[in-house]
Amino acid sequence: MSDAILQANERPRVHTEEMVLSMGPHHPSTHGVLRLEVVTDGEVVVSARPDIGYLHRAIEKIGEYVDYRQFMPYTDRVDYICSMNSNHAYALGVEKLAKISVPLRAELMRVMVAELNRISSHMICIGALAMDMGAYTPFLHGLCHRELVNDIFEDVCGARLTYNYLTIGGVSYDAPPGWIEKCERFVEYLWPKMIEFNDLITGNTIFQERLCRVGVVSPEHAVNWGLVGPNLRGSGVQWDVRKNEPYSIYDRLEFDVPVGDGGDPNGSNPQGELGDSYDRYVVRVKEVFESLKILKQICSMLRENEKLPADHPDRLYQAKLPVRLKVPPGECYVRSENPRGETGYYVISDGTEMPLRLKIRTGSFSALGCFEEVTRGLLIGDVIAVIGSFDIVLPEVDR
Amino acid sequence: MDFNAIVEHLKKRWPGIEAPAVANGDPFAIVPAVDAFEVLKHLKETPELGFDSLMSLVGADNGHELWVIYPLHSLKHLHKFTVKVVLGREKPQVTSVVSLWGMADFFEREAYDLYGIDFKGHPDLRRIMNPPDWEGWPGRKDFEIPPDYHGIPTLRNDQFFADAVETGNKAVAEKEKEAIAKAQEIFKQEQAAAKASGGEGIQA
Amino acid sequence: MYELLSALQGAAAHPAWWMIVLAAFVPVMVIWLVIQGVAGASTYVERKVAADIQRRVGPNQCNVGSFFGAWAKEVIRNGKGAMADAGGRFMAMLFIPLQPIFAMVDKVTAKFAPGILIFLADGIKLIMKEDITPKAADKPLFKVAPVIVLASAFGALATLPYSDRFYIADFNVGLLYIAAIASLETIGILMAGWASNNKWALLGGFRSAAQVVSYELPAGLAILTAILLCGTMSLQDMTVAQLGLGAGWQAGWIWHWNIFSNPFMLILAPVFFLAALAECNRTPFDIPEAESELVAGYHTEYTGMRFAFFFMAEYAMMFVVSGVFAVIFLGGWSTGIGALETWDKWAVNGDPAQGFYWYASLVHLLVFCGKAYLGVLLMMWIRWTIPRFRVDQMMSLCWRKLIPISMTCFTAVGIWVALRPFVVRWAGSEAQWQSCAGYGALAIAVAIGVFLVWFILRPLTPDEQLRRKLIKETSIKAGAGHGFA
Amino acid sequence: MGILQNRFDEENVIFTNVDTLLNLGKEHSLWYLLFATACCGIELMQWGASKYDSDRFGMIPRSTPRQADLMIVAGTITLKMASRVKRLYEQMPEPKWVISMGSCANAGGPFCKYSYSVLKGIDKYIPVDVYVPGCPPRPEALIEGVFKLREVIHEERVLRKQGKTPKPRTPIVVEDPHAHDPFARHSGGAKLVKA
Repeated sequence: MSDAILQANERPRVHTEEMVLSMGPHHPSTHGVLRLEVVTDGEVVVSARPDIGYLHRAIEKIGEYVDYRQFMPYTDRVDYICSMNSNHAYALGVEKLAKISVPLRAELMRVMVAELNRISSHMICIGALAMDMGAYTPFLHGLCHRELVNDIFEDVCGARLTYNYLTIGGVSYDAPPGWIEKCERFVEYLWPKMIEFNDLITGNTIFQERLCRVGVVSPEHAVNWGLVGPNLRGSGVQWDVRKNEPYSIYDRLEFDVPVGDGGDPNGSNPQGELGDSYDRYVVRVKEVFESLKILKQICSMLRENEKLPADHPDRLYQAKLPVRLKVPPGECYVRSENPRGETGYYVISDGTEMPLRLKIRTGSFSALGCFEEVTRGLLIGDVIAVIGSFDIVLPEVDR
Repeated sequence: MDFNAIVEHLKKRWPGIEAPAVANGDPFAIVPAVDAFEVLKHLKETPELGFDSLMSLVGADNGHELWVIYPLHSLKHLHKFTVKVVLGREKPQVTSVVSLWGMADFFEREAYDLYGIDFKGHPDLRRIMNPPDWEGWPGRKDFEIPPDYHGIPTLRNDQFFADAVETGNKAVAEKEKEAIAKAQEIFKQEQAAAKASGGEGIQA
Repeated sequence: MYELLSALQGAAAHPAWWMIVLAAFVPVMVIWLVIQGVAGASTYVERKVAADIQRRVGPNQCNVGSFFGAWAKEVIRNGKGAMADAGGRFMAMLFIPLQPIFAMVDKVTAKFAPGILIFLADGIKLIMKEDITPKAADKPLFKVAPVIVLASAFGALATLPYSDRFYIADFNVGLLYIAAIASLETIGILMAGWASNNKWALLGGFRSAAQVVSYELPAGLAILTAILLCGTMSLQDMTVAQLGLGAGWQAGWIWHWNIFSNPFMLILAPVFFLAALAECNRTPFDIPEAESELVAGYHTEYTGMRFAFFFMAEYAMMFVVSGVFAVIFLGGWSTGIGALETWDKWAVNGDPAQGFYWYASLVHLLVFCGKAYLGVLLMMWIRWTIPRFRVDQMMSLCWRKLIPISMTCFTAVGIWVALRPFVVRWAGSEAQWQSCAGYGALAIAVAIGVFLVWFILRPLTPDEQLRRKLIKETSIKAGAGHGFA
Repeated sequence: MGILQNRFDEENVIFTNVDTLLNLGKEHSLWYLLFATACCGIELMQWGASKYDSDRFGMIPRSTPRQADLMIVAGTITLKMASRVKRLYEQMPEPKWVISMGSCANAGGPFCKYSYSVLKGIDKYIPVDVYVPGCPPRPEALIEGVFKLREVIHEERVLRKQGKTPKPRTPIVVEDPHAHDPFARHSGGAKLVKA
């Protein structure tokens, strides 16, 4: 036998080659303009490296050119799916630096709209996750519920998506008559609808098979990689800014912090592993119920608040502020719990009307940081599942 | 541990650390760039400090010098601490903390992209937001927008906008006036109707 | 079809030449029309089904009135224009009386099928689209792939037993032929995936090849079982066999259908249906074109009419596999009402000399198309309801679950068939055995019916009652996202 | 339409009427590219979803540009993204149309003045047929935009030759009925109670 044949026999019979797939920036399930450089060996993903910046709009830089109040509309665009929460985080930051105290009614309205927006954001997330899994209908059902939230917001501020409703020191408008009843009816409406949604999707075997044990993040890694919000709680870490570092009036409200319970035989995810995609999904679904609980409480609190005399300080919806708002020099980091985890504003003021530097820390950005590690060795279909379960929103990543 | 105790603790080993008095906002400690990595490592790995979570990583420019700010938080002890590193504008360099907190990976790339801060030891220090062939550090105060990027004008055509605003303004103002008058009329009618029916306010 | 034509020609010794041409030409045109009809109607039906599931309205703009009516209006306007010539004026005059007719038709169609002309609009548009062949594509393969895919569906449609006398061809190896030609589709898809020179398309093609090769096995085993049971490969004969003609008063009744003939066929029916779904690349097995993963899978690079070919082939294939399902499990064109089937031998085929009852054939045609389209509707329902499998899950479902099940059923049915002569001997005669089996099947059917009735009418727990009440109260009518508040 | 496209220069009873029929087909089956970059994308989704239901007009989303007729540029286009958008546009087969949705795609929107990385108007890069203003536009405005586009399609010449001087593409701007009316956005009379 000649050497050449010997060598040929020693070589592996099947010669495989790695293929580079450019997933995005236009791809149906990268939730916007995320681009992934996916190196695959057949269907198996060797590495999936996120390439971001296709929606880098320099919002942080714009913050240095406009004054504190003018920046509020831009926070809407930082995370358009939950603009109210985004507004809230920024308002908290400026109020902390400028030492502004917010009247009670404004706080109630803020928490109300924030929780409503959390629901509508989770509707998109869980619907889009189902759509990525191939079920198109739940997504539309989610959007259908979302329309109702939009109606409620339209009543209170006139906009459907980018609200600019919260202002520094309060909110722009008071609740119109009949608005609270509308919110209560929404809570009554959504609760059974969510149960129906659970019956259809959460309990679906194919859906569970697709998500369980996929994209597992252990609790230590989750903290180390800076995962926040539902992604962190999906890994079993009980950390919610609303509960652990209460801001606004969250310390007066009763709600639970759902965490992932993968592998627990009595839990919602008995076949899974702690921190898998299904855990993150279930945490979001449970959070919708918690938000509904909060909404109920806020509605009753608002009703009580309305019984106060009209000139009572607790009934104001805006603090009295000077027209030219100057913030004393200093810097602070303030975070609030957004649907996609904590959104932190690092505000540096130099005493003028404009901030010296605004740094926005968002949940999706850090989630993408660990994306490559999490998706290594998965299949192409799983990469989609992991993107969906991290609930990535691109303007938040690129800002 | 509160902020002052942590500063005292650190000063024993690194006397160069300063903690300027702040009247407003969060207190922070200024750490020399050469010691930054060791200090942060100490902060993370000492059990009684235990800063296991890096909340954010901020690059900033105040016009004279560049800053890198590390707001830290401990999930174990529930205390916070902010480390600030001051760098010069020429060849700003600080050691990367990716080995301590995995999250710092993207945040350091972002600080590099916007401010040109070189994070020594970072595994993959490339531009992240801007295209790879972008020139300049857009986050810095002295950055000037280039007139075009690959033939695409980056600046707006001011004359066009001025015209649009000027011609648009009259129409907009008139329409707004009309709309407000109309809306107020409807409002009055409905108020009257509501009063007539005896209800207070208008039902949604 | 040939038999039909020769029956028309009468008792000529040799078929005339025009008869041969006609016999080649007419079936082709008929299948083409069937494909057009099935694909066109299915796009509309699918959109309406999806809309209903998703609480939408679905297409309702493209009515007869708004489409042809608008056209008539334009034609009349053109005819009255200054530039119009004699022809234009003539056309306008022709269309003026047509306008109220269109309006009338519109009123009727808009009631029960709004937006029905959407498939016509889609067709017109797709024909007009630019035909792009990517520069890097393998041009001959790229161009021939959609044709192959459509041809396989075309070929398969030819052998379906639409009715006892209206059918196009009846081979003695019909089922084998369908199984063979339906898997030709994979070659077309693989070709399309490879020739597009697009990575998404390539992945889609590979996935399709793996999928169809795997799911051929349970489907093939199910078909084999039916062949074993009926003793024939011809689709017509298989349908006739399911009439149970030897069974006295029980002949032609529903329990002679294969699915009720023994418990194993009842297990096998869903297995075959799943495999059929996979062969048509429908959800939950739409992995080759997985829209959220592979952009559009193997047809990512196809435009206009070439894409429409894939589209038509998909719907035609759905109809084919549902038709095969109807033949091997649900008695083909049989109505399932024995009295009807045996009455004056009007429906029982076999001997051309028996005469030709067009009304019987028409009923059978409707019954067969109904059964097959029921399968298509079920596929659509599944498509818009449940998520998609992952590649490995799809494979493990096939190799670990479906194939063992179908193997077991095949063996069991084999034993069943082998034991039948002994049972018949024990029972006394074939007729007696048939009636025994009939009573058994009747008992099973009644049991299933009773169970279903219990399942629907069973007392609910308080929790379930509350949940149903809440869901009922808050349910939104289709298309009215604003029903609340 | 291949070899028959724009071949005939006479105004004939056949050509005019066939053109009308073809145009009717085109305008009732506008498949749009599932392409959204930013905020407007959410409104685009709502427009395609249950309440507004773009499928009523025969519009369904396609994720590959090869099968799309209409590109709705929904959201901010950055300089990094611009070349991709152009490529997507080039991948679409003729005949194709573009709707520029939202202020960002029209002119840069709120990022027009200070942002260094935003393309100030997508019409600097690809031809636009209809502009829909708003930040983001309401779905009703997008529906109006689609109807304006239909009017454009209705007048197109398919078999007949284009005129000697082809009609220049004039920008069509949809007027948001609520754009100037601060109260009209509020449903019902409730919001007329000024805060």
